Amino acid sequence: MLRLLILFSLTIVLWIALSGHFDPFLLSLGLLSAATVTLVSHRMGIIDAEGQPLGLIPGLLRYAPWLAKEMVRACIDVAWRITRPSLPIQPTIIRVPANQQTVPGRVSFANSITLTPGTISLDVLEKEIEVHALTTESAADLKSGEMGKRVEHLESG
Amino acid sequence: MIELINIVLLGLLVITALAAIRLHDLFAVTIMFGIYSLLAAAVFVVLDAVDVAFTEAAVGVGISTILMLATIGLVGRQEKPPSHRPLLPLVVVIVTGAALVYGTFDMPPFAAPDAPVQQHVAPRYLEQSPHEIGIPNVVTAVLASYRGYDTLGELTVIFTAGVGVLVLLGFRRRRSHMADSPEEES
Amino acid sequence: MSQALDMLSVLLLFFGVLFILVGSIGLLRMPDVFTRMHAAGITDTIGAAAIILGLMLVAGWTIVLIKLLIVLLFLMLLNPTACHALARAAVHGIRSPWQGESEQQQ
Amino acid sequence: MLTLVTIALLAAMGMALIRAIKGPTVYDRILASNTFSTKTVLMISVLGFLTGESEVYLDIALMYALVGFIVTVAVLKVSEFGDLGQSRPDSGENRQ
Repeated sequence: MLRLLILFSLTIVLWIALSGHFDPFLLSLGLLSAATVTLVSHRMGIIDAEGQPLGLIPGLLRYAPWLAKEMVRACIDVAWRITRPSLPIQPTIIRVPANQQTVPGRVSFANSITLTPGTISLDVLEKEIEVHALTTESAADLKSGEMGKRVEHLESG
Repeated sequence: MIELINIVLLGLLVITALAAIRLHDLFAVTIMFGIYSLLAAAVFVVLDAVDVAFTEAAVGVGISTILMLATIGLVGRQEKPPSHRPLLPLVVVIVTGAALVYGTFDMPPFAAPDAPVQQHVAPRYLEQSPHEIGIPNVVTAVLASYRGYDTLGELTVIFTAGVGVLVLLGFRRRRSHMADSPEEES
Repeated sequence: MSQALDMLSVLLLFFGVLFILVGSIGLLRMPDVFTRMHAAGITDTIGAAAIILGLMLVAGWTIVLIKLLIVLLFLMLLNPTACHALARAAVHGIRSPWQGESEQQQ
Repeated sequence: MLTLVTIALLAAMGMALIRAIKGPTVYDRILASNTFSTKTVLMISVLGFLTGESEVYLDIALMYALVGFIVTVAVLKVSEFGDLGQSRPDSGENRQ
């Protein structure tokens, strides 16, 4: 029930943010569409802990700046390699341990790996993530496990 | 500046269309059509036809790509070699296209304020609809209120067409699937 | 203050353009689909984020800012997901990623 | 500056189109169409600022971001399973 309410208020906030009109007639239309979306999602059975990982949000706010910094660093590295005439890349496939407890935690880890240029998560296994790395340096960077630790930290809140 | 963007976008559009004709893997052709729709919608945005771009986004990129993919799931990925020379269709297409281009010579220039279509009911819709209907978007006001019955008929046609397409794509498939794996009926 | 914001926005837009162009060049130069994915990743993450952040600085405190924020959020959530789905499908479909000139099969 | 961004985005779209035409595998084409949709989203946003109507234009950009993702996933599904999984609700598991 609480999750239904959260979804309902989120859709209303989204509707207002996208329309910017506060006319009573238009607002009632917005309420109607938000209610329809909530009802349909309820019938589809997609409102659960996986769809609304509320516990992750405070951790995410602390994690995002670090991720952004990493992304910019890795991005400059990859961009430099692309513009070299000799194309200095050594693609490798490695397996990184993923010790996250919950499914949303593992998903955030895999998505962080993909968001960072130079590494792409190929397959998410039970306790490991298969990663395609553009260079041996980026592979070694990921192997050091700092990102994994930070995501575990994010999970514990 | 806008002209330059238009020319480049239309050039890319032509290249995409030619590539879609040259490719024989139907799967790749579907992807090219997706790109084509994206480009077409960008052209609509440049022309300031925002609502058309919306429709193109939903129908052109979304639904029609998915319908084509569902069709590929039914008919297979490879194009059949054509059974006859495409000479007659080519002539028909060129003649029709030439006639259409000839027709545009008599049209008023793009966005001309004194064109007949801008003089008739358009000023009233533009000026009065925010008070009369209370919906900020004029296009929506015209479609949903001034021409409500027209839109209702249109929606009926589209709904029927959609049901027909779904029957063609989904119904036969399900029956054949059930036929060769009866244990899934439980 | 607004002068500084303008400067920052031009800077962000410039870096966005740079990364988008480099990513597109990489898309053409890289040897196989996985390495191309890395190049496309530059365009889709940093390039898009820099351009949208630059536009946000131009927009000021209006509804446009919120919409840009939502666009940025969706791009950041959907692009890695699409990229991962593509990588997974490609692993199943191709099997042997390019591992350097010496081991190349064809 | 916005003009420069638009021109750069057009050039990048052209390069993605070359990759989509050249292939060689179907995954290259999907990748190209995916980055193409990202570039279209960016271009529509920038065009909104060029013409000063960014409020309406950004709605379209938002829609493209979502539709592009849906199409990419649908294309991948067909490329992996052969169809869109009609009449097979658990297609993710039973074809591994």
